[in-house]
Amino acid sequence: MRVLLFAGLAEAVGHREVDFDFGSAVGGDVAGEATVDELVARLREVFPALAGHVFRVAVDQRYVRGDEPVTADAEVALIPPVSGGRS
Amino acid sequence: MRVLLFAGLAEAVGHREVDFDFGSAVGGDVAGEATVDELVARLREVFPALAGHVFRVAVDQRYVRGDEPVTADAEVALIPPVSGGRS
Amino acid sequence: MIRVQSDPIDVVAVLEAVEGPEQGAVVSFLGRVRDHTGEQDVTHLDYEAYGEMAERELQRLVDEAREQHGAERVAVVHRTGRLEVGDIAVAIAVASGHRPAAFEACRWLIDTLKERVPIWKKEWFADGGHWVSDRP
Amino acid sequence: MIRVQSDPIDVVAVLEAVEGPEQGAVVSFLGRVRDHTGEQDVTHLDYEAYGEMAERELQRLVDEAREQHGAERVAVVHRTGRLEVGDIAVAIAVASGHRPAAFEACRWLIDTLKERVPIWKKEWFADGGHWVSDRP
Repeated sequence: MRVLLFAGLAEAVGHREVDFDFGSAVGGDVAGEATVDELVARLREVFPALAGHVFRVAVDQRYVRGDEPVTADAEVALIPPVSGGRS
Repeated sequence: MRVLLFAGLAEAVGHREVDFDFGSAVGGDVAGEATVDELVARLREVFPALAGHVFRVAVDQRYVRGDEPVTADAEVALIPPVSGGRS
Repeated sequence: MIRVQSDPIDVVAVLEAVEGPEQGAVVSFLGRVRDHTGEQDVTHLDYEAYGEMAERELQRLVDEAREQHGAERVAVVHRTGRLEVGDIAVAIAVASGHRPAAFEACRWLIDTLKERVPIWKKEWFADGGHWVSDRP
Repeated sequence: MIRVQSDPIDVVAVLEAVEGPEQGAVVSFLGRVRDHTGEQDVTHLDYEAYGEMAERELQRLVDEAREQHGAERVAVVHRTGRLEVGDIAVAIAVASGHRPAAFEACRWLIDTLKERVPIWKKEWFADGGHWVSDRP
């Protein structure tokens, strides 16, 4: 699974993209089984630098909720708050 | 006194500008005495084609109220409703 | 930049007139000649202005936009004479530090311009023209 | 026209992209790089985008602006990479038949773009940079 990181998150973790073996991380075939929340929990274990950062998750370039499923072949992106509303 | 007319008002009256002898019309020296309302009443007598038309009055290129004074050397303009708010 | 003119409006010049290093937000309004009004096809428009007063009134509007509506830099140009479908009749640009003020001042300017600035529009259809202010 | 690009934004092309004979009102927003944020002098900015998703998300916004906010023609271009003071970071143009819809849709688009489209801004001061989203 490709996991993309951006902006402050990429700097915190030290990677802009990681190839994350989510299937073996949750112990087997995750197709249709794992949720976005489960993936995020696992990513926070593997990358402690995510602690304290808030982000939304996009799967295949669309924002998803935490209870939606995510499959091993997805492109996952962690989306920190975007550029803000001040200008 | 120069009285300027525009758009539909100019077409109704048949003049874009009239030299109006307001001083003699009200019977003598009007400086500081006549009001805009008095001038408008007199203009409506002299130009019956103004009947049914609404307009604001500008004196020396500024909108004025009916109770403000108007002098014989003023540039008076009759301002029909402007181009409207639809586009 | 405050102008009432018969020449075509240079939109780039209007936008450049409000550029400034402190203004992060630029909101502009362009009023173009539509090809219809209601059900009727518009062939062209004529705009007539009380030119000298129109520029003075625009200046008063711009002052008010700066003092009361958060505009920092403003440009307003209104065209007069015969305009064809697609031509720009009016262009307003407002620059402010932040976007809420720029949006609000630009909206206030075009709304108030259309109430107060002595410029009249005659719409021409295939069967004749009428002053827009003639209609209730 | 929906683009996320590193090249400078051509504002004339953005405005021309929304021209149409039925659209009498064009409202545009330009976001420029300010020379300061609060009390601090800004030297330049870096914009980073999740480019492919950003364009898709912009397309979703434009669809929503058309379906729910009265926009008829829309163009949105956001720049990425290093921008200097005065550069245009984002340009939006909305054309509608009448101005209330054009103003409302343009305002909705820039507000929502800044909440939803995955583009991040790093502000650089004399003593270093920070991602704007890092600050509460």
